[in-house]
Amino acid sequence: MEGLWKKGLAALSSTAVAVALLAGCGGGSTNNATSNSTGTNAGTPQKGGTINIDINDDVAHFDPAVAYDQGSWEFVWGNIYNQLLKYKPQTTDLEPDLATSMPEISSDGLTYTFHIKKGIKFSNGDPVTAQSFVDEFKRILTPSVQSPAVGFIDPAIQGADDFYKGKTKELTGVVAKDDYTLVIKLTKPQTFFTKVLAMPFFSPVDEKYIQSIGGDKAFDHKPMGTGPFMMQSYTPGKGFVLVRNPNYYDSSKPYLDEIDVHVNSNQESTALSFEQGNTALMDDYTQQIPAQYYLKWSAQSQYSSLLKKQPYMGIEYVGLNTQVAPFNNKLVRQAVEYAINKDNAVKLANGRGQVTNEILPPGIQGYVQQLGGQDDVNYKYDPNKAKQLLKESGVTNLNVTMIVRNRAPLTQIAQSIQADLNAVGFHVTLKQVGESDYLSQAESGKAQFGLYGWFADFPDPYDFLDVLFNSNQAPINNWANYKNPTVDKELQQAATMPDGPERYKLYDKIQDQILDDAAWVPLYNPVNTTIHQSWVNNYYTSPVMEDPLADLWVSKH
Amino acid sequence: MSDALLEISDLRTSFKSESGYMNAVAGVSLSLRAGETVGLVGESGCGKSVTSLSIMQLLPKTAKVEGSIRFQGKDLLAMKEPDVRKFRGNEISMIFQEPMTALNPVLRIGDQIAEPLRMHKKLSKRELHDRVIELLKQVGIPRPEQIVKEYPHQLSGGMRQRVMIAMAMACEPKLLIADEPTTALDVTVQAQILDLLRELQARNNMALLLITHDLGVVAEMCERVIVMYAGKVVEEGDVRSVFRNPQHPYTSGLLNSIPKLIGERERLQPIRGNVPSLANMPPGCRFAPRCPHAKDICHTNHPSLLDVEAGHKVSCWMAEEVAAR
Amino acid sequence: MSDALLTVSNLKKYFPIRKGVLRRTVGHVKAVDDVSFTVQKGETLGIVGESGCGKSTMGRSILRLIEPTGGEVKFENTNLTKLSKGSLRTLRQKMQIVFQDPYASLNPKFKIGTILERPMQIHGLYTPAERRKRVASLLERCGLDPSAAEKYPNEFSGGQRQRIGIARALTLNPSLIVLDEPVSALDVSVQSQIINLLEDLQEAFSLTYLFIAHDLSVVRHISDRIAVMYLGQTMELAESLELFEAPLHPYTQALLSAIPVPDPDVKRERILLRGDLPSPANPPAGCPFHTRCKDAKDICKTKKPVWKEVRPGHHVACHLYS
Amino acid sequence: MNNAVLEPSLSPAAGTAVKRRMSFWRFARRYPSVVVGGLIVLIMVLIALFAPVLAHYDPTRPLSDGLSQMGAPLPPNHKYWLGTDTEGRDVFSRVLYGARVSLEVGFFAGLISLFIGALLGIISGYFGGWVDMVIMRLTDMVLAFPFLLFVVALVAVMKPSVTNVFIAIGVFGWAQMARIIRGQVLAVKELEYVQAARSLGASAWNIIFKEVLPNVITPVVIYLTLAIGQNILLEASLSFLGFGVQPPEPSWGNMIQEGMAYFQLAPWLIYAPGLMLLITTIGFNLLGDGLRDWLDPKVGR
Amino acid sequence: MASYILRRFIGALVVLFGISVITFIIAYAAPGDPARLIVGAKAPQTVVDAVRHNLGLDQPLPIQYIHYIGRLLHGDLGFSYHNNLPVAELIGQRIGNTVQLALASWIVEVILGLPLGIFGALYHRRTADYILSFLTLVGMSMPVFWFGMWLIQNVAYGLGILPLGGVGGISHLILPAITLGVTNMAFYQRLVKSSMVDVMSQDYIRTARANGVPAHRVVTRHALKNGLIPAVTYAGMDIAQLCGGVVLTETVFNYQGVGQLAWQSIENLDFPVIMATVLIAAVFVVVMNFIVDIVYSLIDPRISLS
Repeated sequence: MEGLWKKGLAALSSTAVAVALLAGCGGGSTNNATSNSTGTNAGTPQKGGTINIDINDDVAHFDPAVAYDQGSWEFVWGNIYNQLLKYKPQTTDLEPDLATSMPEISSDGLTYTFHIKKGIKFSNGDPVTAQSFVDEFKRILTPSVQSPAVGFIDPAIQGADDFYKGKTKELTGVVAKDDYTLVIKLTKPQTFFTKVLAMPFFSPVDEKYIQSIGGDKAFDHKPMGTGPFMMQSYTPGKGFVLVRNPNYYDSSKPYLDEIDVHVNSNQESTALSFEQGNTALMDDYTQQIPAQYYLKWSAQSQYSSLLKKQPYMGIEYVGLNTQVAPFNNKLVRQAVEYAINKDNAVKLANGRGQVTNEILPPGIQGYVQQLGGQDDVNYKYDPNKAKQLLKESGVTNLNVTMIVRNRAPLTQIAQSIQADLNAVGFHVTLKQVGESDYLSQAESGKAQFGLYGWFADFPDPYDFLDVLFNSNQAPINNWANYKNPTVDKELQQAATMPDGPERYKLYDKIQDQILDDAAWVPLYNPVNTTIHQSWVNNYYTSPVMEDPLADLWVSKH
Repeated sequence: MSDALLEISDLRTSFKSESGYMNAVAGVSLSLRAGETVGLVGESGCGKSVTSLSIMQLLPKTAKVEGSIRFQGKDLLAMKEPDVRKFRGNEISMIFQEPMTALNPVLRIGDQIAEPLRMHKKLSKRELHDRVIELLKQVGIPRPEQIVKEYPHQLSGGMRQRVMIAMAMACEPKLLIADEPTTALDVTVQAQILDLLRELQARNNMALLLITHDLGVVAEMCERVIVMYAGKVVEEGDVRSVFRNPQHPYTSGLLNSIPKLIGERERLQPIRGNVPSLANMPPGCRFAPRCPHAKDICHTNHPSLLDVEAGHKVSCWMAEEVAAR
Repeated sequence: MSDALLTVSNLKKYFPIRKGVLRRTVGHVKAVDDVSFTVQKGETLGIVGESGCGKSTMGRSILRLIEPTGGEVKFENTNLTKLSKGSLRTLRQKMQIVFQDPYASLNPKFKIGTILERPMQIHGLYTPAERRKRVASLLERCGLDPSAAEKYPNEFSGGQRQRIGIARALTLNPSLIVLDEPVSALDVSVQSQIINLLEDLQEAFSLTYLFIAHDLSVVRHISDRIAVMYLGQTMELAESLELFEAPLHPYTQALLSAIPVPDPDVKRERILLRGDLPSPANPPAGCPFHTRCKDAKDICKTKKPVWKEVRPGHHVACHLYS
Repeated sequence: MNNAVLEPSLSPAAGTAVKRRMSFWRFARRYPSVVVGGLIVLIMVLIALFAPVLAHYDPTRPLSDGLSQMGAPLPPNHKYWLGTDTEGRDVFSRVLYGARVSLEVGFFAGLISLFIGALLGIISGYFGGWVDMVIMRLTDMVLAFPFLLFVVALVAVMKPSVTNVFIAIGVFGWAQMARIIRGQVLAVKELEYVQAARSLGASAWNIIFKEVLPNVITPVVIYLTLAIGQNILLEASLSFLGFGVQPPEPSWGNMIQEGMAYFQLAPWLIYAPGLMLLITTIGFNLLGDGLRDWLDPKVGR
Repeated sequence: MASYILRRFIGALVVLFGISVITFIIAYAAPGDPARLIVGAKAPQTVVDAVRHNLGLDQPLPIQYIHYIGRLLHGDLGFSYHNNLPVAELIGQRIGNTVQLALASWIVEVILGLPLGIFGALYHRRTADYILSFLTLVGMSMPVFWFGMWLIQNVAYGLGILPLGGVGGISHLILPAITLGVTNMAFYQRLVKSSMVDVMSQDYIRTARANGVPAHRVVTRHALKNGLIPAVTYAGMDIAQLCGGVVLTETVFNYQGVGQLAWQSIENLDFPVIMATVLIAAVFVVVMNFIVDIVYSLIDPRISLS
């Protein structure tokens, strides 16, 4: 697996800080994230209306080939663009979108054939054909585009590597058989490949349009796709306006005429604006509910009923660099496992998280162990045990530096961990870093340990266990620098196995091994806390990163 | 003395300080007739400048002025500020020691000279301009049309003092107080300025109160002289009478300590000691600690100002004794 | 009166006038322009002139407190202008200066004792005990109580401070003292005390004085000979009494006539000078005084008069006498 | 319109001589700023020195009962006098320890800028010429920099820490000091006692140390006092922006920053450190102002 | 006069040159490899090297500096590592906001500071002056960010009358402008006051009074112009102060200006943006100082001739 796997995913976790009073939710379900069908109010959906929403930071990319962070996916995925397949609302089950049906997969699992709906148009009226998809694959594999998605299809798709290296101008593995038939050939079977294709990278694009506006760089700020919304105007740093796409294939959607998106790095003022009835909704994808408003609204009935929570497929964890002293000593790592009080971390997130002891988050198949809350599982908060393990390890230099992004509640949690570790004998220095520094530090492979986060690209254990623990991912995604040949082999095996209980069992085994090696201290699964105006209907969040704004309708206005 | 233009009686000016009020002027009485030139001499700290500023009421608010200052019969001290203002620059004008700092550096010469006229006379712009030019000509400034547009820093010290004089003369005052008008100037320039003052005074029949430490200037300019020491008048009289026949040991001491310009050089006869500080005034005669003739009474009681001959007064116990005899 | 202690020849001090973007030197203020004279051992040479005539600059150039632009200063046969800084520092013991402002000339942070001991310390003279003794005796000699050594300058009046300044000048046993307006800032009654003190000290320590002042009566009183300066140049130099009785130069005549005499009966004919002192940055050509001179002739405007001895010991630079 | 009218020696040896012995109360009435400002500074210094004695709790350690059930800070109560912070730590103890950082940075940064500023200012002022020109141009440059922005950038490059904060502040804070000292030196240099020392044969450095330095100390002390106040504010600003003192060490600036997220629910989080910061700065400013009135009677900046 | 201006101008250029050098050196000393930041961590070394070469980062420092200056002179401020936009565009979007804020706070400063300064001078050493002095002392001791938050809490949130932050109309400008203006206003009041007190004690004021000029006219006609000369100088010097304050104020109020951009780019170690903002602020200061010099020479007749 070569390529630009996942650089953005880490960034996802940065702003998406999770949250929720998890009193009863999330814990019970194994797959199919819970059905907090929150805003699905009664009544007939009406067309029309405009809503205002705030986003914390400017959208980095509108080019689907480049967009790879939460803020960008919020709008690229399913809103300005859409793809062959999509997730059924509030589930992790795929259904056809631009394709007429789920793909025909050859028996060897190598050839995927898609039939594309007829009459699909880009928002400028240009027709969509199979070639529109081929063009996007080619763009991703064009080095100058600098697409982070290369790793998902190179070398997974035939000929991708040659194309990327410029050896050929034809991409043999992705072929438009006719205007409405797209054939993709893989080099080896990949169980989760349909989930890969559901990511917004693989949206159809209008190459003619891209050339007409001046190429790939310009396209990044002037998006044009097949989604329910289209960009009307964009002012970098301030915001943009999305309006109904008149050429959207599903004429019943979207309901809204217009979405006005404002960049506002001040969560407090968005919250106030919400109270004043202006901002339509707040959630972790757009503008996170600030802690004090969360606490306040929880206590006020007119707001508490509008507050919803849903765990996402993500995790905050302490990654221990297994190749660097003192964490190259397993005993020391295990000591850390025992030393950290995870309940404190969740408390510092105002309870907007769920303590976890495993790597996979709820909502992903394979989240089977139900480790949380059970006494027999790996580690439990036990400072004395930690001290004892440290003593056993014989390691004396316990001066360590921990990396943490400088935003709430992560810095608070880091300080709590710092205090916990200092209490058992470590001497922890915190290194608060900005986003880009965070990435470069963690990816350097030299950082001792840090408070990191990871969020799913697609709902499959592969996206966690292989990406984060395969030795060939070290140190870029495998920040723990975890290297275990047995695990590597098993990961290889699980990636190509047919979907089914056997596969998840294998992942289970892998996870056990990793936790026994104590490469990570899983802390908690964040919870997406949302609030929306009472006049906003059919508002729900998805366990994957998309935000189905097209389903919203407003009863006011 | 009913024809007095200015009559000051028992003027006491004091300044607030750490240790209460300090008397800078302690009971000064003097008078000026119209057209008369009177010299007020004394060393630094004797209160001569404070006296002049008391007349104009230009002292800071920390100063307390008591007694009476009658100008043409009206008591200036009893007046309110707006009424006093009608006299300043109009009936009574003043020029100061430092022509370098007494002019506003950012205003044009012409505007500055016109200021008292604007305050006290209702003149049209044209008239104002003409009057300013005329004044400048009067004080002997060449190229007046050009000078009015210039700024003080473009002029020499002597020229600036002429401008100051022009300003003071603007409203043709009845009394001009000149506070050390030539101290900052060179002798040759001083001679010019003194000449100018004399000429203007004669022309306008203006009284001149000339404050100086330079006995030479007094001798040349004045009819009468008042000698002050440590806030009090010690001797007063006709210039010739005082210079020829000084009655107060301080006056004669001053005259003796000046090197002569003519004749053989003799050893100087200085007054011993130093001027007392305001905070530390001797109780009796304030000159007693430095006086070669001091007696016991001098150290305890202050002598009053007595006539020794017509118009020649002195404040000294020796003179009192002579008078008593 | 045969041996010269100090010989000044063609001394010049020009201050550059810089103008323009590059601060080029576009001209010079000729503060001291070609001045020559000698001072005999034990005498007092008075230097008079109006403000801006360059007399103070000259005093300081002689001591090389300001580096002269040209000319030569010979002190006891040593050429000061050629001396290295180090040797100059040693020689400074013999030449001292007393300043005008008694308030600014004493470091307010030091006790009088320290101020007076400092010169001896700098030159490493005497033991500490000797220094203290010497300070006490100097104070006494200058009319102050030896207890003054323990006080700070601000506890003294102007006259007393000037005495301290003089005492400091004496600490190193100098032979020459430049007195730069030493009594100008003092009250008349105190001024005479200081003059008397200076006279006494001169006699006691056989000092040579260069007495710079603008007050003509004081200069007349104290000086053996007097030099009159105008715009950086010497106009006239003569025995003190002769200069006052028979001034030759029109400028000297005007200057002397301008002095007010404290005697109401003396009425003198005053020579009023026209106009102002020309700027030293742009002095008139020829005789610098010609613009204001009542006797100016055509030659005065173009040719600079020569400095010559018209009578024994009486020098003048004026075309009237050539 | 005050002393200018009085003749120079109305009270002989005016100014300095007058302030001989004065009773404390009279002094306090005449220079209340010195006394009040000095008192505030003294109290802050004492707080900083005795923080370990005065604080009830470890300022860096979260308390087991320091947060509410929902993870919210606790309001002031009999146990935690100023409440607890977002981390569940005792705000009172943190505020006390914060005084240490503030004073440390204020003082050391002040000293560094004083040292550099004094050195360059004296050289520039005393020797003049091209040296002066170069130094003054350099000063212009430093003054033209957006100070805070630059210090932030510098700390970001050097890695945030207390030491780096005062180095950065000190290294770029000297310019004003250099200007002031240069001005003083220029003024003092022309005074006759300096000329007198030259005429006595004293060397340049001897003159600088013996004659010039003692006489520029007063304005320097005054400026230093004011500069310490400004440095404290600057440190707080840096910590507020996240480039100063790093958690869990408390600094008033980072405390305010941490409390910002709770400004409605837990106003004590920003009021406690904010008021301490304000009072301390007021203290130094008062003291500096008062010292100026007292030691340098000439009104001026 | 022309030579005076030219000389100041050359002086300003020298200062700017020095600033660009210092900024450049600091950026060079910055941690992290810009090329790496641009292409991402996983890119092969060959790609990184190619980018390095394209950016000229493989050249010796002085050459790099010359190129940097060359680009600057063409108005090219570089490309943001973080936002993937030309720095000039990023700053262009925001500079208007910052200028508005700076101007608004400057108006607060002058409109309040100037009259209060004159007032303080007229009531020098009286109760009103003492009270005012104390208030301005508090003002200049006020931590900008704290005061901003106090306003947000008590005015914007508490009274609910003004926006909490962000950019918009005048209403968005009021609180940040007050925040930023108050400290400077306090300094300004003190400066104007001490300058006026100084002027009021000058001999020429006594001259005016001796001419019978009434008090108000003494102030307006004889004192003000003199007193304003340092005030003008300060108002210009103030810009430097303002630049620092802008960073804090914009951060607290989420005001989308250059200050906030600067802070964010420092957090992201986005050095092209940092360098550009520092440089622009410095240019601003230098230009303001230059303007002040000229204004100064216009209002003070003593300068214009020399």
